[in-house]
Parts: sequence; C-alpha cells; structure tokens
Amino acid sequence: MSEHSSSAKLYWIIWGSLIVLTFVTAGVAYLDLGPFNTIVALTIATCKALLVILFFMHVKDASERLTKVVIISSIFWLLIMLGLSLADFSTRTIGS
Amino acid sequence: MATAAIAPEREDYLNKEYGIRSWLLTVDHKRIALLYLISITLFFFIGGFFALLIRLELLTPAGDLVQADTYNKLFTMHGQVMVFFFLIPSIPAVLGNFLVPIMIGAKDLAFPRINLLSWYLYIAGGALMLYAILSGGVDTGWTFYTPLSTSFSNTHVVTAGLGIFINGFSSILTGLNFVVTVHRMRAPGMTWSRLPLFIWAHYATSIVMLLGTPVIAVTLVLVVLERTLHLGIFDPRLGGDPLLFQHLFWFYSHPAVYIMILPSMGVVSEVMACFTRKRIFGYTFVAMSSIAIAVFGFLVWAHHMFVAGMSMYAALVFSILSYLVAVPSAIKVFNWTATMFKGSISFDTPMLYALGFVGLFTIGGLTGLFLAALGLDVHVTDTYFVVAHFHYVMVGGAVMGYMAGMHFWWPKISGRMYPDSWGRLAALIVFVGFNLTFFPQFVLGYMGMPRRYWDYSHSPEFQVLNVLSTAGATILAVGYLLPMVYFLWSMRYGKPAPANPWGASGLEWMTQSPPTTFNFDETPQVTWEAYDYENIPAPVPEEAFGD
Amino acid sequence: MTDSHAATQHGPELLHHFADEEQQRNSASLGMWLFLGTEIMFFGGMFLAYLVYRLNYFESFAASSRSIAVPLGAINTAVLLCSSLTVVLAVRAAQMGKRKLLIWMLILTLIFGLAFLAIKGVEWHEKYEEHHIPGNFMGRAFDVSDIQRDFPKLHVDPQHAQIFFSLYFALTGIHALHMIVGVGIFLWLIYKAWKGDFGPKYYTPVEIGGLYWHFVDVVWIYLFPLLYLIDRKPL
Amino acid sequence: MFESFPLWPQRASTIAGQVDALYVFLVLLSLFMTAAIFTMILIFAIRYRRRPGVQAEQIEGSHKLEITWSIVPMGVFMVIFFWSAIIFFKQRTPPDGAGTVYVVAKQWMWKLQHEEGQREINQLHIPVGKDIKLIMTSQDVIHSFYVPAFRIKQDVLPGRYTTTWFHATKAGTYHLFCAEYCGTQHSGMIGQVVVMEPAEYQAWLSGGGVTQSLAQTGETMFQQLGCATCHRTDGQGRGPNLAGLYGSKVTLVDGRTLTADENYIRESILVPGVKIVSGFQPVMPVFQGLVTEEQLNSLIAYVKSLNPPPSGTAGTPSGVPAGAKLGEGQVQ
Repeated sequence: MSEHSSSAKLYWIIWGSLIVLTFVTAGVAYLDLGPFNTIVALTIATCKALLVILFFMHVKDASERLTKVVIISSIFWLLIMLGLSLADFSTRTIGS
Repeated sequence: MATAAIAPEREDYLNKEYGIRSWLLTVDHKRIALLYLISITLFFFIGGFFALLIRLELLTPAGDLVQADTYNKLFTMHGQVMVFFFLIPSIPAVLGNFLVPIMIGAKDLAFPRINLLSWYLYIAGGALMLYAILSGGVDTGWTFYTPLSTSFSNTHVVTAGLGIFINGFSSILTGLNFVVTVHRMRAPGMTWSRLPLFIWAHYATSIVMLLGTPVIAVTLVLVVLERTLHLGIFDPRLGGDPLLFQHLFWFYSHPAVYIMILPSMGVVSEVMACFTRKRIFGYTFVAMSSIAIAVFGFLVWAHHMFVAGMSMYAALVFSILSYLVAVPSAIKVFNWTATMFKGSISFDTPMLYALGFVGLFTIGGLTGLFLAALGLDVHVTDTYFVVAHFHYVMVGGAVMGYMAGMHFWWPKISGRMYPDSWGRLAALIVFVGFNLTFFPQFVLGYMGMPRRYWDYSHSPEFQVLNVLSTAGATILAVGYLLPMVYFLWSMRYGKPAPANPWGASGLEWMTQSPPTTFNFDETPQVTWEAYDYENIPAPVPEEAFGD
Repeated sequence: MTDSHAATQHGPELLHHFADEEQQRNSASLGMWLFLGTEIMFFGGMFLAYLVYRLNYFESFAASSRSIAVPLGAINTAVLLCSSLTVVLAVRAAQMGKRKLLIWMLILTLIFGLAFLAIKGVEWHEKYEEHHIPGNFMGRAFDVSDIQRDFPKLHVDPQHAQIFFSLYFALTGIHALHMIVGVGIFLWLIYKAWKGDFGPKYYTPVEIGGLYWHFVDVVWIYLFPLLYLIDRKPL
Repeated sequence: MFESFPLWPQRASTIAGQVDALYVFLVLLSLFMTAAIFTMILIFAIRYRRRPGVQAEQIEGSHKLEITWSIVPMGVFMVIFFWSAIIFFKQRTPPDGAGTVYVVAKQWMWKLQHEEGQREINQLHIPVGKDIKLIMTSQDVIHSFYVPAFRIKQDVLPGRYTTTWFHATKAGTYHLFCAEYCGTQHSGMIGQVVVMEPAEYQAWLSGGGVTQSLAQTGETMFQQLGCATCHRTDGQGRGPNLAGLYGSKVTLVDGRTLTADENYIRESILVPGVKIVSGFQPVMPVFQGLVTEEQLNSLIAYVKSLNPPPSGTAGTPSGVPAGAKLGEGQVQ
C-alpha cells in the first residue's frame, strides 16, 4: 500500500516507545492511584494500540478513507454492544 | 408442450464444462450460487418436514402423535434448521452470489476462492447439524437458553452448536465478499446512486453479517466450553448470569432477522420496478432505509428480554429504540405502494409474490409494534402471538421475497422459462395457505396459549384455531412443493429464455441467458440512471411466456 | 481460520477478474480489514462477559489476577511487540525487493511468535500446578485456597474466582489459537519468500499476513492490562 | 358476542383492562393501516393495469411525502411507547403493603408458600380485591410465571428473586402457565389460580391445618442455624441488627450503598462475603447449598417480619406475621 516505504528508523522508534509503554503500564499498576489505576492502564493500552494501528499497519500514511471507516465503525459497534448491555447490568439492582 | 425445446448451442456457464470436479472446485460465482441453491433447498424441506410434524401434533389438545421430548426436539430443530441453514443464507447466497457481480458489471466476486470456501463451510456446518439431528437431536429451543442448554439438557447441544458456529463463518465470508465487491469492482459509470436497490439491500445485509455473526460464534464457543469443561460463565449455580447469555445471543439474533428480511426487500424493489415499468418511488429514501435498518437493527436486541428479568429502565431504552427501527421499514412499504401509482402493471408470478410480500410484511411489521409495546409485551411474549409475528415477517416476508426473486431471475439462471400459469397458481396457494396457518395464531397468542407447548389439553378452547392452523400448513406445504416441480420441469422442457424476458432494467438483463462464465464479453459502461424504464420497451406478452 | 489473501498466484500475475493491480491489492487489504472488524466483534463478546463479571465480582477478580505473574506477562508483551517490529520490517523489505532481509525478518517473526506461545505454555502450566484451571481439568479440581490464603484482605469466592479463570483461559486460549494460525501463515509466507514470489510489484500476502499479525498483537496489548493488572496496589 | 369464540382471556385483574385497551387500540391501528395499504394496492392494480399504448409515468419521488410518512409514524409510535411504558411501570412496581406469596419453580411444578404458612403445589388460593406480590425463584432452569387472565408474566430465574404482582378483581379459577421453555414437561408445568371471596378465603386459610406462619418457621430456622448468636436484636452481636433492615438503605465496606431488598438478603445469606456491611468483619459462614429455597423464603419472611409493622396495628415482637391485617382472624 505504501509506495514509498518510510525509513526503518521510524519503526524502531515506534517499537522502542511500545516497549517502554509496556513496562510503564506494568510499573504503574503497583502504585495506588485509587480509581485511576484502571483508567491509566486502559489509556496506555489504547496509546500502544494506536501506535501499532497507525504506524505498523500503515493506516496513518498509506491507506485510504474506507479503511479508516471500517476500523472506526467496528470499534463503534463494539462500544454499542458493551454500552447498551451495561445499561441493563448497571441499572438492574435499582428496579428489580 | 412436452417435447424438449432445443436450446441453441451457445457457450454459457452451465455447458462450459461438465463433471463433478467442474462443480465441486468451481470458483464461478454463478455455479457456487447453484450449489447453494441445492443445499438450502434440502434444508428447507427438512425444516418444513419438522414444521408439518409440529402442526400435526397440535391438531389435538392431547400430546398423542409424538412423545414430549420428541416434540421439543422437533420445534428446536425446525427453528435451528430454518433460521441458520435456510433463511440466513437463502437470498444472499443464492440470488446474491449469482447477481451481485453481474448487476454491477463485474466478472466475479472480489474473492472467488473464499466464496467457494464459504459454501464448503456451509456444507461442513450442515453436515454437523444433520449428524446432530440423526443421532438424537437437540431439545433446548433454537435459542439455546442457559442454564438449560449448558447443564440440564443431555442432547446433542455441542454438535449442533459447533455446526452453527462453522455455518456462521460461511455467512461472514459471504458478507465480506459482497462489501469488497461493491466497493471495488463496480463497472465504470456505475456510481452509488445508479446501483440497483438489490445491491443496496445486500450491502446493508453484509454489514449486519460482518458485525453480528462473530458475536454468536463466540457465544456458542462459550456454551460448548461450559458444557464440556463445566466452567461457570452462564451457570447461576457457579456464579454465572443466564441473562448475559441472552444479551450476547440476541445481540446477533435480532440483527439476524434483518439479514433475513433485507435481501427480500431488495428483490421486491427490483420486481416492483420491473412489473410497474416505473422507477422506485423515492429511490434514495429506499436505499438509505436499508442502511438505516442494518445500523439501527443493532440497538434493539433486548426487546426479546423484557420479561426475562432485565432492569425496567433498560427495557424502556430498548423499547423506544425498537420503535425507531420500525420507521425505515414503514418508509419502504409506503414507497413500494407509491411506486404502483401511474404505473403500467402486469401480474406475472414474481409480481404476485412481491405484492404478497408487501401485504404480509405490513401485517408482520405492525404486529411487531404490539411486541415492542412494553405493557403489551408482558402479556404476549412467549405465546403464539410472537410465533405468528415472526412467521409473518420471515415466511410471509423473507420466503415470499425469495420466491419472487427465484421466479424473476430463473430465466437468467437456467436459461429456460417456467410455466407462468402454474407459477401464479402456486403463488395464490402459498398466500392462502400462509394466512390460514398463521393468522389464527395471533388470536391463539392473545388468548394466552404459550409457545412450545406439546399438549394443551388444559384449554380445549384452543383446538379450533389450531386445527385451522394445521389445515393452512398443509396448503402451504403444497404451495412450496409446486415451484420445485415446475422449476425442475423447466430445466428440461421450458422454452429457451431470451436475454430480457420481462423487459427489466439492470446489467444482468443485458447479457445472454444463462450468462457466460465471465458475464460480459467486455466490461459494460454505465451511462443511464437506475430503473430508466422509459427507455426500455415493455415485453410483448405472447412472445415472453413459455406455454 | 481463513484469511483473505486470495490473490496469490505464482508470481505477480493479475487474477482474471480484477481490472488492474491497484484494484487487486486494495481489495485484498479492504477484505482483511473487514475480517479484522469481525474479529474485533468476536473478541468483543468475551470482553463483554469480562466487563460484566469484573464489575460484579471485583474482589475475586482482583485476587485471582494477583495470582498471575506480571513479569512473565510483561516479557510476553515485549516479545509480541518485537514480532510486530519484525513484521513491519519484513513488509518494508518486500517492498524494496530485499529478499534475504525479507526471509530473515519473517523467520524472526516466527521465532518471536513461538517464543510467545512457549511463555504462554509456561504460564498455563503454572496455573495447572496451582489447581487454577476451572472445572476438574484432568482430575485436578479447581481450588483457590492458596489465593484466599495469600490475600486475606480480599474476599475470594471460589465460584467467582472460577469465572475469572474461565474467562482468563477462554481469552488467552482463543488468542493463542489465533497465534497458532498466525504461525501457520508465516511458515507459508517464508516458503513463498524463499521461492522468490515477493517483490516490489507484488507483496500483498506479506502485507495481509502482517495486518493479521498486528491485530493479534493489538488484542494482546489489551489482554495484558485487563487480565494481569486488574488491581496490583499494595494491600 | 364472542362467548363461544373468545378473542381474549377473561379480565380478572386491575391491569388487564389497561392492557386490553392498548391492545384494542393497536388492533384498530393495524386494521386501518393494513386496509389502507391493501385498498391502495388494489386501486392502483386495477386503475393502472398494463394496457397497450399506455406508458407508465416516471415519478422521481417527493421529499415532502417521504418526510411526512417518516415523522407521522414516529409520532404515533411515541404515543404507543409512552402509553405502554406507563402500563409497564405499573406492572413492575408492586404497591407497598401487598400480601406476599413466595414461589419456587422447579422442573415442571410450581411450589407456593403463603405468609400465613400454607404451602401449595400448582395451586394458588388468593382473596379477591387484595394486592398480592409474588417473590419468585427457580431451583434449576429459567421458568416463567404466566397468568393470562391477569395479563402478567415474569421469568423466574435460578439464583436470584424476580418479583411480579397483581390485584385480582373477579373471583374464579384461572390458568397458570409456564411460558419459558424449561425442558421435557414444559407443557405440563401448569396450574390454577383460585380467586375467592374474602370469607371463603378465610375458611380455606384456617381449614388448612397449618400451625406456624412462614415468619414463625423462619424464626425457628433462624435459631437452628445459629444466626441469632451473631445477629442480636440488641446490636452487640458480630452481625448487623436485622430489625428494620428490609427496605432500608445499607452502606457497604467499599462505600457502595443499596436498598436491602429480597435479593440483597438472599445473597447475604448464601454468599455473605460479596456485600459486607460497613463496620463489620467478613466472618459469616457461607450457607450456599446448606439451605433449601423454601427455608430461604421462610428466613426472608422472618427478617421482613422484624420490621416495625406499618403504623396502625400494635407492634408485637417477632412471631406474629407481618401480614396481620391480611385476614382479621389470628392464626394460632
């Protein structure tokens, strides 16, 4: 897809930051951040995922709009399933 | 009439090569469509046979034809075979596979070998399902509700579950093929606004197949794991939640009913346009309502669970969203009716089935409003009212659409004309038989007869309606047998079909009947709008028909 | 499990039904992205189960997750990230026609993949030793008394812990299954690269195989925090 | 007019009339819409049938028409939605002070326990004109308590309580069905709901040869299982004081607050560790598997009876069933 292959240096930088982020998320988990532990873990994971998708999977530079639409709609559908199901599970104790 | 009309010897996808290898290893989308046609017809008659046994049992209040567990297996397998092995693949895999490439001017689907793999997955899933049926069947209901399916049933749940799991990938791959083909392989000039509505409908169906089917795949994997390794994900005795299963199951199974109905809507749009010689009223609204149905169809699944113990507030959300999804269907019905205004209407068999579809789908849709109404759903869910509703939409809608499509494109598929008078007779029989079977069930439902009851001797007043329903079922069965007879007859004795027997618009009518393996000698250039019937001469009646 | 690199005739010959090269490559990549969309929904079903039970049985989930070693998990994540790097370098090598580099990168990816599966095997064996496999797998009944002993402050209900481990094995098991299919794909890619089928004009299979591999890596990127790092705060 | 050929079951509860009113409205709406579509198709079919020499007139469509037949159905649907939501709310919120019947569904029978102590299989005797709340659970698979004459249906789930309620308005015997497929004898899991005049009901109550009310059986069970050692009424015990617990707000160790309904009490008996009340230690043993569903119902009835009875009647220590005003006669 990418006619011009970007230089290998960029990939090594991305790879380096991914490894660093992995050990950061593992380390941060041992700190007591109250309710923020999960949020921090998920944001780090999302950053790593974005790095892989945008750079390693060439979504940022080479692929066309349709691929981005497919990715975003798949993730949106997952959120529909999780979100609407939670509507039931979280309010079930209120109205029995 | 009985002498075999000799078709002029011209090369087409049927007589290009012969032999079992040429069929079982074909990558031609038209041959794969025929392979699907044969396999889903087989499953249609298996499912139909179970339906007849159920109706015979219900002829009398007491359970006197079969034992209780045999009856439970009958309605379970009737449901599973019909839903997963006939209704979901029928139009997309047969008519869709055959027509999507030709209608957009392509030589074949984007991934021909994956298309063949999709058929083999269907056959593998079907074989597992048949094995489950023959070695004792499943008695959990087609919905596999837990904890009955995971820990209280000792029937072949794992085999049937794996069969449906494998079959799910067949429809995922079909959906994937259609989306990539429509995006990538349209002929020059075939813009999105010139696409036939049949293609719009299949594009919307493919979205639902792609995004919905994996969820039931993983649900069935979890059910199989739970049955074999006694995990606790859905079993309340081990801390699991049966409602979680129902959420995961219905997240796919409600959009699945849109997989079944959307292709039929595409067929009816084509047939309506052709036999009224008119462009569909409000083309963009009808096209966009297909996409709207596919998208909103994913937001409404828990209207199957209003009384299942879910929270009251979530039920409100799903009920209001269910009314939202009813609007695009209403738009379509109004547009089809408006298309007939100032048309030049002829009543060939496809048109009769299409009109039957519009009528029965209207009743099916309206009764859906009863079930989306929370207060009413409490009384009518899990009774024969809901059975009548979904049969009106699936049998009155999807199967009528399938019949309309088969009769409309049979000349293109087989190169032969079928006897139209027999076709119209069969359409009438199907319409009458269908209504006689399922309309009494609305009344039965509101009277309070629960569904899946082997014997109802506690309320003999239900018997009259059940007898009517069984009578209707036999008429319906005859109605469905007739087309198979005269289609097979026409393969040998039917008049050779011209390229465009109905004078219809669409690229598929511009190739020969049946088409060559690569559909077009050279890729067509599209310069006209969809359904430009003012430039297409209506067929001269006597020349078009076989007998 | 199938994927959609259908256009793999020997050499870059154009398949009969595509208009031109460009159309063929874009179709293959669009097909793979749609397939990855279905995979997102496939794993999504299990993520919903995980989410619901984590909200309802948090303490049992937290305690059971503490019984899994983080260092091994972190190393495993790093291994998978390395394999993603070698895949990207392989695709780049194919684009630039460097056949030897391509073959080396594919082999390295394979080695990292097998290393991941080996480490995963070690983790599972450790769970087998500690009787943490749900149900009575090969006669070893599930029992969490050791977790209850290690974390007295957290209420560990054996059934809720069993649900955690059911989801742990379901998620990591199906992920490992996808890894095995990935290893199969890369073995086949190595064979075709060794045969010299890939070059600047035709490298679609390497690219499609790469997309699949990166997706399996992204799933693990989420599995690692969700399964290993639920609650590691000092008690 | 429809006696010999009924179109709906008898209306025997307060909610039945409202459900039927919505049903009739929807039937009329559907008849109107179906008739409209059918006649339009018929007229167009006849008026515009294909005749030689007559060309069809191409009509692109009209946005105005499309908008109207999107907005108008949406409006009608909203009316139906709100109307049915109101009925649904009534169906799902039992009025306070309703008499309670505990229902245990088992593969292919209904077991019912009255507060006064009566136990029944597949039969439910209730007085006419009284709000009855059903607290239901299942011992195996999902069942569904369905009385067509009352227009009520509620799935009965294993592992937790689901509740429904009705107010019978007409004496008589009505069908009770199981509406969720539950295995081989699903169609045999049926019974009768016998609605009686209050006097007749009293006769039935006292004739049953019943010694203890459900709350009293619960109290004896409370002593036998040793609950009293920790849950003391003077509040010194290691367990929380249960008097006045039912329906009150409870704050847990991790800060969550919830109302103590039947499901909370049930879960705290079976799996106490999951929700520990703040200020207490997780020392209560697990009773899962040690207590049958019927015993659990009696314990919950006893805990509910510890609430100070609603104003009006003189409060007496535990032992007198909370539903004292159910029937004037005291059950000895």
